[in-house]
Parts: sequence; C-alpha cells; structure tokens
Amino acid sequence: MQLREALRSAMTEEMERDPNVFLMGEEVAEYNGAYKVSEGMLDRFGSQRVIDTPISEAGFAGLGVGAAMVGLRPIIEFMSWSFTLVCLDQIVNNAANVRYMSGGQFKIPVTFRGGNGIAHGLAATHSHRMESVYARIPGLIVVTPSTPAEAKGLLKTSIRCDDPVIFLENEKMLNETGDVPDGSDFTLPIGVADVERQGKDVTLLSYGRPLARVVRPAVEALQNDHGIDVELINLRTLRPLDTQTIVESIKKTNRCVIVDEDWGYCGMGSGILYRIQKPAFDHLDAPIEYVHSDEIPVPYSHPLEEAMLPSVDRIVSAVKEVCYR
Amino acid sequence: MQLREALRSAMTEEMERDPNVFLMGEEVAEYNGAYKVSEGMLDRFGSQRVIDTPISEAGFAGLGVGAAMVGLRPIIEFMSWSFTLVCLDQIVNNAANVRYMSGGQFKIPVTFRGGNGIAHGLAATHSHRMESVYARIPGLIVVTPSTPAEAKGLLKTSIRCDDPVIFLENEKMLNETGDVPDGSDFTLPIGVADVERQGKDVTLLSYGRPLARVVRPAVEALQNDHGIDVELINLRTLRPLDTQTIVESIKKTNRCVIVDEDWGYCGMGSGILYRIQKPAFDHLDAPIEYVHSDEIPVPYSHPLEEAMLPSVDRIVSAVKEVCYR
Amino acid sequence: MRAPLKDCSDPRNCLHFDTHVWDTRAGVLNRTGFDQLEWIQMAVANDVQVAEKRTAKRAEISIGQADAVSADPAVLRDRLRTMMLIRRFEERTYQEYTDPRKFPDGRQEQKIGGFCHLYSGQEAVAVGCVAVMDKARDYLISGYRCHGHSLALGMTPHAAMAELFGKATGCSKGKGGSMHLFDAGDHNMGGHGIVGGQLPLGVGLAFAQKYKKTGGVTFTFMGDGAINQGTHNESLNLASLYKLPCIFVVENNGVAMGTQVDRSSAEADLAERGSGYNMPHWNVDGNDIDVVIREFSKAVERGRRGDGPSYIVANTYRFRGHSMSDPMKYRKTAEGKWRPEVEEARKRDPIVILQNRMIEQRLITDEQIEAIEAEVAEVVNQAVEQAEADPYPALEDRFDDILAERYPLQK
Amino acid sequence: MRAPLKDCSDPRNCLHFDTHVWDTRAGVLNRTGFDQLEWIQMAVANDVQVAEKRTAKRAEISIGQADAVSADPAVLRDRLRTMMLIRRFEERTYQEYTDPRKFPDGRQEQKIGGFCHLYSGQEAVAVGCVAVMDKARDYLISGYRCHGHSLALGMTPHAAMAELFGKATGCSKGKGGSMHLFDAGDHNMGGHGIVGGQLPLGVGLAFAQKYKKTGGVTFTFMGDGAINQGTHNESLNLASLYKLPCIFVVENNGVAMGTQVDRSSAEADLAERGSGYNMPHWNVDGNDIDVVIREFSKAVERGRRGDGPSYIVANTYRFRGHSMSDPMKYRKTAEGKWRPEVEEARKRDPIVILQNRMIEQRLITDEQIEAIEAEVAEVVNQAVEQAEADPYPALEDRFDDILAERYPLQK
Ligand SMILES: Cc1ncc(C[n+]2csc(CCOP(=O)(O)OP(=O)(O)O)c2C)c(N)n1
Ligand SMILES: Cc1ncc(C[n+]2csc(CCOP(=O)(O)OP(=O)(O)O)c2C)c(N)n1
Ligand SMILES: [Mg+2]
Ligand SMILES: [Mg+2]
Repeated sequence: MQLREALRSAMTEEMERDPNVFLMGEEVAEYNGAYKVSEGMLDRFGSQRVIDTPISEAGFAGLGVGAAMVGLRPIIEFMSWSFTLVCLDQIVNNAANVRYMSGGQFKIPVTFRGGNGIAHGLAATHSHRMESVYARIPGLIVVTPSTPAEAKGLLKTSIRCDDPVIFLENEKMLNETGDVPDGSDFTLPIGVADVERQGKDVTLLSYGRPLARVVRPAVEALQNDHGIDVELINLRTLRPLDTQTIVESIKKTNRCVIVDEDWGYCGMGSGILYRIQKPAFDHLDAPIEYVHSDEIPVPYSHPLEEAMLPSVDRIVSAVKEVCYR
Repeated sequence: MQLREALRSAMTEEMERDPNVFLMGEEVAEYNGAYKVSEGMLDRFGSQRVIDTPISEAGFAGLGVGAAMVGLRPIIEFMSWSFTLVCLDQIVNNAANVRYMSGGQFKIPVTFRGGNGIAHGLAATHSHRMESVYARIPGLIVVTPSTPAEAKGLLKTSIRCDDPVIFLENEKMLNETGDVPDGSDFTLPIGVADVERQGKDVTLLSYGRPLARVVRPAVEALQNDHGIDVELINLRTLRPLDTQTIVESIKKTNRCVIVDEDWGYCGMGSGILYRIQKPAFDHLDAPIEYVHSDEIPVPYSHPLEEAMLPSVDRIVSAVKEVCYR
Repeated sequence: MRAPLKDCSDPRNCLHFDTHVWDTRAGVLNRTGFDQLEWIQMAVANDVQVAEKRTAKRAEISIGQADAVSADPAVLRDRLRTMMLIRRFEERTYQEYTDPRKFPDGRQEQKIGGFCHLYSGQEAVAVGCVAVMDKARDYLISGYRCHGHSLALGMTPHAAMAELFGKATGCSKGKGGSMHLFDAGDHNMGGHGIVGGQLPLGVGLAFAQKYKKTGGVTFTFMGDGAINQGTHNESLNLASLYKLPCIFVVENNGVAMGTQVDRSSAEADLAERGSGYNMPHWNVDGNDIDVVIREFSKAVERGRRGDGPSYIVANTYRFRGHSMSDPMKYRKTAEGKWRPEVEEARKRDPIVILQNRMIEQRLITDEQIEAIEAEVAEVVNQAVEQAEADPYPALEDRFDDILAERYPLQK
Repeated sequence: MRAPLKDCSDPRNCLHFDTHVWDTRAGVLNRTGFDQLEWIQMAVANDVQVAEKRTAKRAEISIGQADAVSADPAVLRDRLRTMMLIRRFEERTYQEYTDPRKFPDGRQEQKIGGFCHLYSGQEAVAVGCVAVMDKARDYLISGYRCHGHSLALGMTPHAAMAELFGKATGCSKGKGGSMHLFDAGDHNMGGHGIVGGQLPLGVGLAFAQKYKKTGGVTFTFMGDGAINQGTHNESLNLASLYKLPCIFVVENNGVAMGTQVDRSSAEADLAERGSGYNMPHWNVDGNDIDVVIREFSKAVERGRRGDGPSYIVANTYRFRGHSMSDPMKYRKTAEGKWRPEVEEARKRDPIVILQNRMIEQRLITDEQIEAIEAEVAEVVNQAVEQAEADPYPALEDRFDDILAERYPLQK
C-alpha cells in the first residue's frame, strides 16, 4: 500500500466510525487532494464532510479549532506545513492554549496534517521544517510517520486523540509503499518510539522522511562496510518525546547520533539533545552528534539543495566519529 | 538613564544621523508608545517618520521589509513579540529569505523591536518567548540587551546593520536604570558575548530579562552563601551565537549552566546547548544544566506564574549540582 | 433625576444608524455613512426612489420576536439590572485594580495582574445580544474586553472576580485572567487575548452548528481595531462562502487603544468593511439596547434560516481607558481637560437611555432603579469579598489542564 | 488567418468590465458586477440619473498618456513581440519541464525542479502594465506566477531559463527558482512563493516611494486566490490609510489551483473585495492590452498625484494547468473532454486580440507577425541552449547571499 493510501484509509475509516470527523483543506475535495491523498473521499462522504477551502490558512485552521471546541473532530489538511507560518497564531494560541486558559473546560480534538519539510526544488519559502516550532509548544502533540503502516496507525490514533495533533507527512514520502496490517482496528500508540533495529555500537535517532531517504541506507552501509552495529530508533512522536526508550538504548551503546533535516541550532535535534544529554551524560563515551541540514535558506538549485541535506556519507562520518573510528 | 530612555536615545540619534531611518508601529506616535519608549519622538520628527499603524502586524512588518528592500531603514515596533505569531511569515519568508532567493540582490536593513517574553499577569497568549523561533532562522540576527547601555549600544548597531535584526526587549526591563556612555558614537558589537563577571568554578550563560531578575542575584548568592565563583556570560546576541567566548570559559571552569525563561525543549537553551556540547564535551565535568521555565502555557495567576519561572533557588541548585556540591 | 434622553448630539451614536439602505443586489443590506451626511441624504433619497423594488427584499428580514417594546416588563427590568450589574462590576474592578492588597507587615500586592479592559459604556451591546440568544444552542465568543459578555451570559460576579484575582475559584481556575474568561456551560467561548484571533474560532463554532444542524447561531465579537487583522478577511469570506450562521459584531467604541477609528481604518464607515463578501452589513446604535435587540434579531433569523452570516457594527463608546494604565490623552485638550465628546458620550450612556425609556413608559420607577443599584452593588461586594477570601490554586495545579489525554496513548 | 476578433462570449472577458460606475462618494470608482446583469443595468440607469453630479468626479481620473490608439506603431509592435516572447518562453518551459535531460549512460534528470507556473493566456496584463510604468521610479512585485512579469520588465529569457535550470547564470544565481525571479535593476521585486505574502512588501515599496517623494508607483500583483489571505485586508487598508501609490492588481484567471472563483470567494465580483477601503476598485478586461493600458494608466496617475492606491481586477484566463502536474479535471467534462469555456477562452487569446486589432488598423502585416514569431522562437531557443550549457553554482556558493554583513559587527 502507498503511504498516501494509508493516510486515506485512516481518514476514511475514522470518518466512517465517527460522524463528527470531517476533512477540510485546500483542494481536498473536488481536486481530490493536491497530492491525491484524499482521492475519492468527496465522492464517498459528500461535500458536507470533505470540504474545499479558499487559501485562508488562518481562517480554516481556526475554524477547525472552533469546531473542535464543541465536539467535532476536524482533520485540517495543509497543502504544506510551510504555509502554516501564516497561521501559527491559530495553532499556538488557540489550539494549544484554549484548554489551559479555560481551566480545562474544552477539549480540542483537531488533527492538522500535511507535508512537512523539503520536497525538492521548492526553494526557501516552500521547504520549511516546522517540527521544532510545534514540538516546543506545551498543549500540542507532534507525530511523524515514516512508513505506510505508521502513517495509518498513527493517524488513526491522532484523529481519535482528544488533543490537538500536528501530523507531519512529507510530499516525497507519499509514493512509498509498505505493508499495512489489515482491519480497521489497527492503530499505533502516540508517545512511543520504535526501536527499528537492535544494535550494540551506537544509538541512531531519526524520524520522518530522512529515515527512508538516508538513515536506513546509512545503517546498512555502517553494518556492511564498517562493521558498526547501529541501534536505530524511529521516534514517531516528537512531543511528548519517548525519552525513556532513547536513554535505555544509550545506556547500552554509550553513543548517540541524531539525524534530521531541520536546521541544527534551536532545531528538533537540539531539543532531543537537551532532553537526553543529562540522563545520558554518565553513559556517553562521546559527545552526541547531530547531523542536520546546513543552516542556510533552502536553495532552489538541485545540486545546492542536495549538498545542504544530511547524506549517507555525513551520517556514516558522524557515526564513525562517535565510535572513534 | 532608564532602559526605555536608552532605546529612545538610540532611535533618536540614528534618525538624526540618517533620514532613511523611521519608526513605525502600534501607538508609537500620538500615544507616545504603549510603554512610552518613543515618547516625544512624534513631536521631534513629525508624522512622516514616526508612524502609528492599525493592528495589522503582518501588514506593517511586511511594509518594513518592502521599504528596506529599496533602501529605507525601518524600525518596526511590535507592542509585544507575542503578537508576531500572526506575522511570522513576513519575517521568515520575506525579511530572512528575500536576499538569498534573489541571489543577494537586496539588503534588508530592517530592525524589528519590542517586548519579548513574560511580563507578568498577561497569561498564555501574551507571554511568548520568541527568541528560539527567530534564532533558528538563517538570514536573521537576534539581539537581546539587559541594561540601558546594552540597549542603546546594541540598538544603534542594529539600526545601522544591513541585515534584518530581531531586537528583543522586555516590558519589565524598561524601568531599569543604569549608566550609558555619553556621545552619539557609542555602539556595541553584534555577535559578541559579554563576560560580565570572571569566575573560576562554573560558566553561567544567560541573556535578557532573567539576568537582572534572578541570574545576577543568584550569582551573588552563590559567591556569598556557597563560595562558588561564577563566570557569568551575558550572551547579548543569540544569532550568531558567540560560541568561542562560551567554550573558552568552559575550558576554564569545566562546568556550564544555561538560564533562560523559554520552555526547555527546542527552546533557546537547547540551541545553545547543542552549539557547545560538542566543542566543550572533553572539558565538561558534569552535564550542562539548563534552567528554564516550566513547560506549560503561562498561567495568569500570579503564584502559578512565579512558580513556573526560573528562580534564584533553581539556579543555585543547578549550579550546585554541576559543581557536585 | 435621570439625565433626560436627548437628541443624539454625538454623530457616532446618532439614531441614523438603524436607518438602513438597501443595496440593489439580493439580500444585501447596506449601511449608512455616519460621518458623511451628504451620503446619508443621498441614500435616503434613493431609498424613496426605489422603495417599490426594495420592499420585497426588505421583507426578507423581518423584525425579530425579541422586540423590546412588546417584551415583558420583568424581562426589561432584568436586562436593565444586568447592564447595571456589569457597570458596577467594572467600576469595582477599576477600584480593585488600583487599590493594592495591604498586608499587616506593610507589604502591598496588586490584586489584579496584567492588562484589564473594562466594558463600561458598552453594556447595551452585550446585554442586547444575549437577549436575542437561545442559550441552548447559540454561542458567543469575544475578544479580551470580555467581562461584560461573560456576566451577560450568566457568569457570576464571583467567578469573574475570582478569575481576575487569580484564584482557584475563578471561571478558568485562575489560569486565564481578565482577557480569557470562559464558561462552557453558558456557551461563553471566551475571552481571547490576540486581537482578531477569535474570528476564525467563531466561524468554526458556526460551522459546527451548521454541520450538526442545531439551528444555532454564533455571535463573534471584535473591536474596531480588530477589523484590520488578516483574520477579518479570511473569516468573513469563509463564513459567507459556507453560509454559516455566524454573526460578526464589531463593537465600535471609536478607538483602539489610543488610535481613533479614522486613524486606523481608511474607510471611517466601518460597516463598509463588511462589503465584498455578499453578506448584509450595517451600522446600529450600540448604546440603545432596543435597537441592538431589534437589529441583532434580524441577523439571528437570517442565521437560523440558513441564509448565512451578517456583519453588524454596533457604534458605542468606551467610558474608561483602554486598559488600566491608559491616561486617555487622546480624549483631552492640550490643557488636559476632557474634550466635549466625553460629555456628549455620557449623555448617551446606554444605561441612562434604557432607564429613561422605561420610566417614560412607566415600566419602572426611580425607587426601583435605586433598589437595583443597591442590590447589584451588594452582589458585587459579596463577590469581591468571597473572591478575596478564596484560595489561590495549589502550585502543582499549574501542570494540569494542558492536555486532555494521558500519554503514551493508543485508541 | 488569425482567429477573428469576436464579441466576447465568455462573460468573464466581456467588455462590460471597463464600464465603470461611480459611487456617489468622493473619488470612489465602483465596479460593475459581471454576473449580475440586473445590477449593471441598474447601475447604468443610476449613472444617467446622476450623471450631472458625477461628471466633475469622473474627470478626476483622466485617460492616461499611454493610450494605445495614439501610440507609436513601433511601440505597439514591441508590445506584441513581448507578449509573443512570453508565450513562446512559457510553452518552451512546458517542454523543458516535461522532457528530462538524458545522459549518455541512460540516466535521466529533470531540468526544472519543483513547481512551475506558466503565464500563457495572461500576457496582456503584465505587458500592458509594464507599458504604463516608468521604470526609473516604478516597481512591480508579483506572486509565484512571475515569468511573464519578469520578461515584460526586461529580464532576458536566458537569465530566466537559467534560473529555472538552477544555473549560476540565473537571475537569482539559481537560488530562487521559478517562483522567485528577481531583478533589482529592472525594478522587478520578485517572484514570491507564499500566496499573498508579497502584498505587504508592495505596500512597503510604495511607502518608500512616498517617503522619498519619487513620484513612483508600485504594481502589486496577486491571483484571485490570494484575495482570501489575511494580508489582503491589512495591505489594502494600510495603503489607503497612508495614501500610498500602490496599485493592487488581481489577475483573475478564474481559478486558484483547481478552485474556481465562485468556490473560493463568497462574492463572485472580485472588484467588490476592494470596497470598504475608500479606494477605487474596478474590473478590467485583462485580455485586451489596450484596455489594460488605459485602465492601469488611471491608477498610475492617481498614484503619482498622491491620491493613493487603486484596486484593479484584470479578468483573464490561464491556458495551462496551475502547475505542471495539474490534469485540469476541473475544466473537463465527465467524459474527459474540454469544457466549452476552454474553446471560448482561446477565442479571447490576448495575443490574437492584439494581432487582429493591429492588422485591422494596418499597423502590422501577417508576414511581420510571422517574422516576430520566428524571432522570439530563436531567442528562446538560444536562451535554452545557453542555459543548458551554463554551469551550476559551485557547491560552496550555497553559503553566500544569506547576510549582507560580516559578524561580529560594530558600526
Ligand atoms: C495581534 C495583536 N496585536 C496587538 C495587540 C495589543 N492590543 C490589545 S487590545 C488593542 C486595541 C484593540 O482595540 P479594539 O479592537 O478597538 O478593541 P477595544 O479595546 O476598543 O475593545 C491592542 C492593539 C493584541 N492583543 N493582539
Ligand atoms: C499561503 C499559501 N497557501 C497555499 C499555497 C499553495 N498554492 C500555491 S498557488 C495556489 C493557488 C493560487 O491561486 P491564485 O491566487 O488564483 O493564482 P494563480 O495560480 O491563478 O495565478 C496555492 C493554493 C501557497 N503557496 N501559499
Ligand atoms: Mg475599540
Ligand atoms: Mg487564479
């Protein structure tokens, strides 16, 4: 199953399960989704529940929060998380804060989803990696799948979750295929990292798109070409972070490398690094390495963009460095 | 001189020096500034150069960027940096990216300034600490003063700077007084941290408002009550970070504590921690401690708000912990 | 005894407001320009000329059932009491804000923190609005100047004052404060601190009402300053495009902080900002509760009928400063005296207007009004006393109410 | 030979657009509703009735000096050539986007990355706009559909194509790409990828023009989808409040991605979205360059005179899909055939309109048109060849052009 199909089946099943769930966003209905994630859903559920919007991100993000305050369970699709720079206030001050500011009177069961990060050739305005911006905010849940099964299992839990969920896909991930467990009961837990591969030499932390693009290939290269046995942890949830699983792993490997496509400084990896450096300090034989994108606006030109991104080579070097090889 | 007067004198001098400098923002002119920073400036410079705006942050932030593209040097005042959640796109995609996306054809000499962070009793929507959000962005400069002299010297350099500067004040800082060197030639450098106090036992990093509120008192308490000799570094510039000064200090003290009022995870301190943990790793005798606000939306109620903030006690404990005392 | 009801002398509050002119296009109720007398005269002239054609359309929006004149005297007295309660609450809040709590050891402490925005002078809008609401299915959402709306919706002065004091017994357990008063039970959807930030939420509430076919409507309040936020454009368009029962109410008190409307909006007739969305948009006299009730009722009926949103500018006046620290220089002459506008506005005090009208119509006596005055003063007194005696939240409570679920979560 | 110039059959492109109706208030040029014939008739009738009163006001905006009919034939031919160059460039871009670069080893590589939005069909707007600009002092800023504006302003096809190819010789050194074409020398202020994000920048450019008293104006372009962003409200109000020489141009090509205007805007007459700001707002036929020139000139004069901004909706049609991946199902019947609208739009091709008019007026011959066709094809050919031969930027160059200063910085 393609990852886009997994997302679609999660949404379809949840909409069938609960009439309060609806899907709204730019081009989700008549166009069948800018990236065809919602293909066929308008036909299936009708225009009351699969709803096209004008290009008004602040308007419809806030609409989702308002509807969630009174019991609907909106799925709000952003064509790109980059565009949420125009509506951050609605997510931070309304989705994340209204529950607290009302002393717990409201639940905000809204799921915001769409493509996050670099999707190649889109240049600086369209290539924002927003994970650290949202993961920093108390009151939000941040989830990021990397396989079709994760996409389905995590999205279903996100839709059922009574808190606002930031669900980060990536345009280039949508064509990826993988097995997805049968049955509409299949869900995956939020707040639990997945130890994708057991290993004894080094703990490698990553999430989302770079896993398939560079991290898994690097892990293989490290084993085959360098004899380094990597424990690979796919974080899946960025807030709340499953610190326990990570620290347990570092206690075993005594080494840690973080890989993401964010900018490093104040980026996602910085947050992860902060969460673990203290509990892991006594177990670390080397500083934590953090492989991230170059700290530059994302250039359009393909070779420059390629050069700025974490690569298999950069990961291999970083792992070798913490292993002092 | 009050800090607000120092800001005013920096703006006044720069506006006298360069006719391309102007001040724009909500209530800056006829009301004399929501916090009286720009008091008297309308009378002095007239309504062509001291300009009130409607409550349209995205509009006037972008106006500033556009005007800067063609050679003006706008000072854009935000009543609070919290409100820039509604105009982040203008700052990130326009102020920070236009130069790069045009291959360097434009300079963007705009200064955005206003109160950042917690100003007491304003609750979750009005208490955002935005420093890490902006410090993460390539293309921006982030500056934060803590004394009247710094306010003046850094603001003058910011206005003269050809890049977009995020200048972070704090409402509760404006009444603070201190000496400011005479003369309109006085400026301070961007990108240079200030070793406020030499010490041998531990390096303490902080910036902005908490310095006066809790950090300096804690440093005194540590010396007097615990015999711990702190090297206190006032960062002054958050992007680009003066990593060199920090690492030099840690090489001497072998211990480091970061204090800010941000949320920890993916917050400012996380970014700083990431920048230094690797170069400092071999010199650190303890994990870096990071004292930050509780990771909760800012509560209105005074005792709760007080409880969430870094305190002298928390800083003292953290310092004692890294000193293993 | 009561200042007599005069001809309006402040053009902003002039009764011309509820003279509405019909645009020729279907369903669009147009506004009158209050500072462009020529335009008003012109419009009225046109109105006569094409009166025939318009009659059919005008009938589309009939007068609401809540017409004040025909209402039960007890209901009218209750409305007056609510307005007086709000006024008393706000004026007491002013005192509480400025009088610090004094401890035996000489220490002082501010009772109310942060910003505090009083509603005095605007009571007819909130109380008139709630009068036309069906609280079983309608919602109200507002900005940070939300004490009046909250009390009108039924929040007890104690729950409101305790929130201002940051006490555990406050409506939001002390976590929201003055700008963020919520009461889910009253369908009071807050209290929102970011100017314009509540507009998309209001659209979302109305969306839910349409989605669930409740027949409810949502009143979405904002100030005259908020119309200049981006959310204004997005929210009006979405509400009209989806035909949502969202009633936008601009409380035009003439000023945003210290910026008068003509210095913040390029078009001084604010109802015009509601054009371009295929939605009725008009001005009403926000100081006359009967006008508010009559005009808001039209919007309610339109919403319930499924015809979509409305945009109403309620023109009123803010008696106090923007927040507590505001010296209101913009209302003073160079010599520091109040400008005549302030005196004029006092004459149009919404409470006095209603009192005088009720006296004239023999629905109330001076003695009864004084009894109400005493009663609400006592209620507010007790609220303050109780709130003052109430405990602060336990410090550990600050970690509650952030998330609804526990994590890890699998569902 | 050329498809004959017909009466407009697509109401969107009907010449009614440039019939403008005056509002009675000072300086406000109103729009005609193109899908509400009744309203148009009504408006026209009113127009006659109050014609007397309006004459004085209408005179306020006189016809611009750039009136097409009186222009030099060489100038007209040059405009036609620019339109044809843009068309040829865009159609070639379409090919280059879809034909990957093939290497001897069989490897393939896309020449143009990311999104690419073609301007075919809208040429009269950009070229007409540049015709009324004084490039020494005026600016133009646009959205991501910016190839046409850039070429019209004078960017060489080579600099544009090299940018699309991500080459070092591109106008932005390969760093901006298709959506972010800039040329400071041409006063081409970009190329902006975020829908509506450029509007405040346009206001800022106009602010600088007023501040420096240059007499210049700024054309701020957007699509019909962009009018639903928050920045639209904020920018229009700021521009009018400060009386800035900012000319907002909505290129209404009927669709935003796959969303037709009537599904994105509650009011289908988009010029109405410019009301409420005390600013002239009207529709023009964006497919007729002479109309564009005549109407835009009025806005330019207004701006230069210091009277403030204008809001013009140029109604046109996008011949290609939104971006390269768009199958345009929304323009097809259930059987996958083009809907009649597409055929109609072809008949209103802005290039054909101008060609036919010039032929009729004996300003050009068929042979001359063919010569231009051949010439622009060759220019584009060479641009592609040169761009293809050009080097990519050096990898280290990616670290340049971020900041203008070196840090630490003291000044
Ligand atoms: C986005 C944003 N910008 C600025 C502020 C600061 N602020 C709070 S209230 C206010 C004035 C609002 O005036 P108006 O909308 O007329 O409401 P009123 O106070 O008159 O009720 C301003 C500028 C804010 N809260 N949010
Ligand atoms: C804020 C934002 N939201 C969404 C997008 C994605 N997007 C790019 S173009 C477009 C459609 C714009 O249509 P319109 O404004 O009519 O311009 P046109 O493409 O017709 O020229 C959309 C939704 C974006 N770039 N920015
Ligand atoms: Mg106001
Ligand atoms: Mg369009």
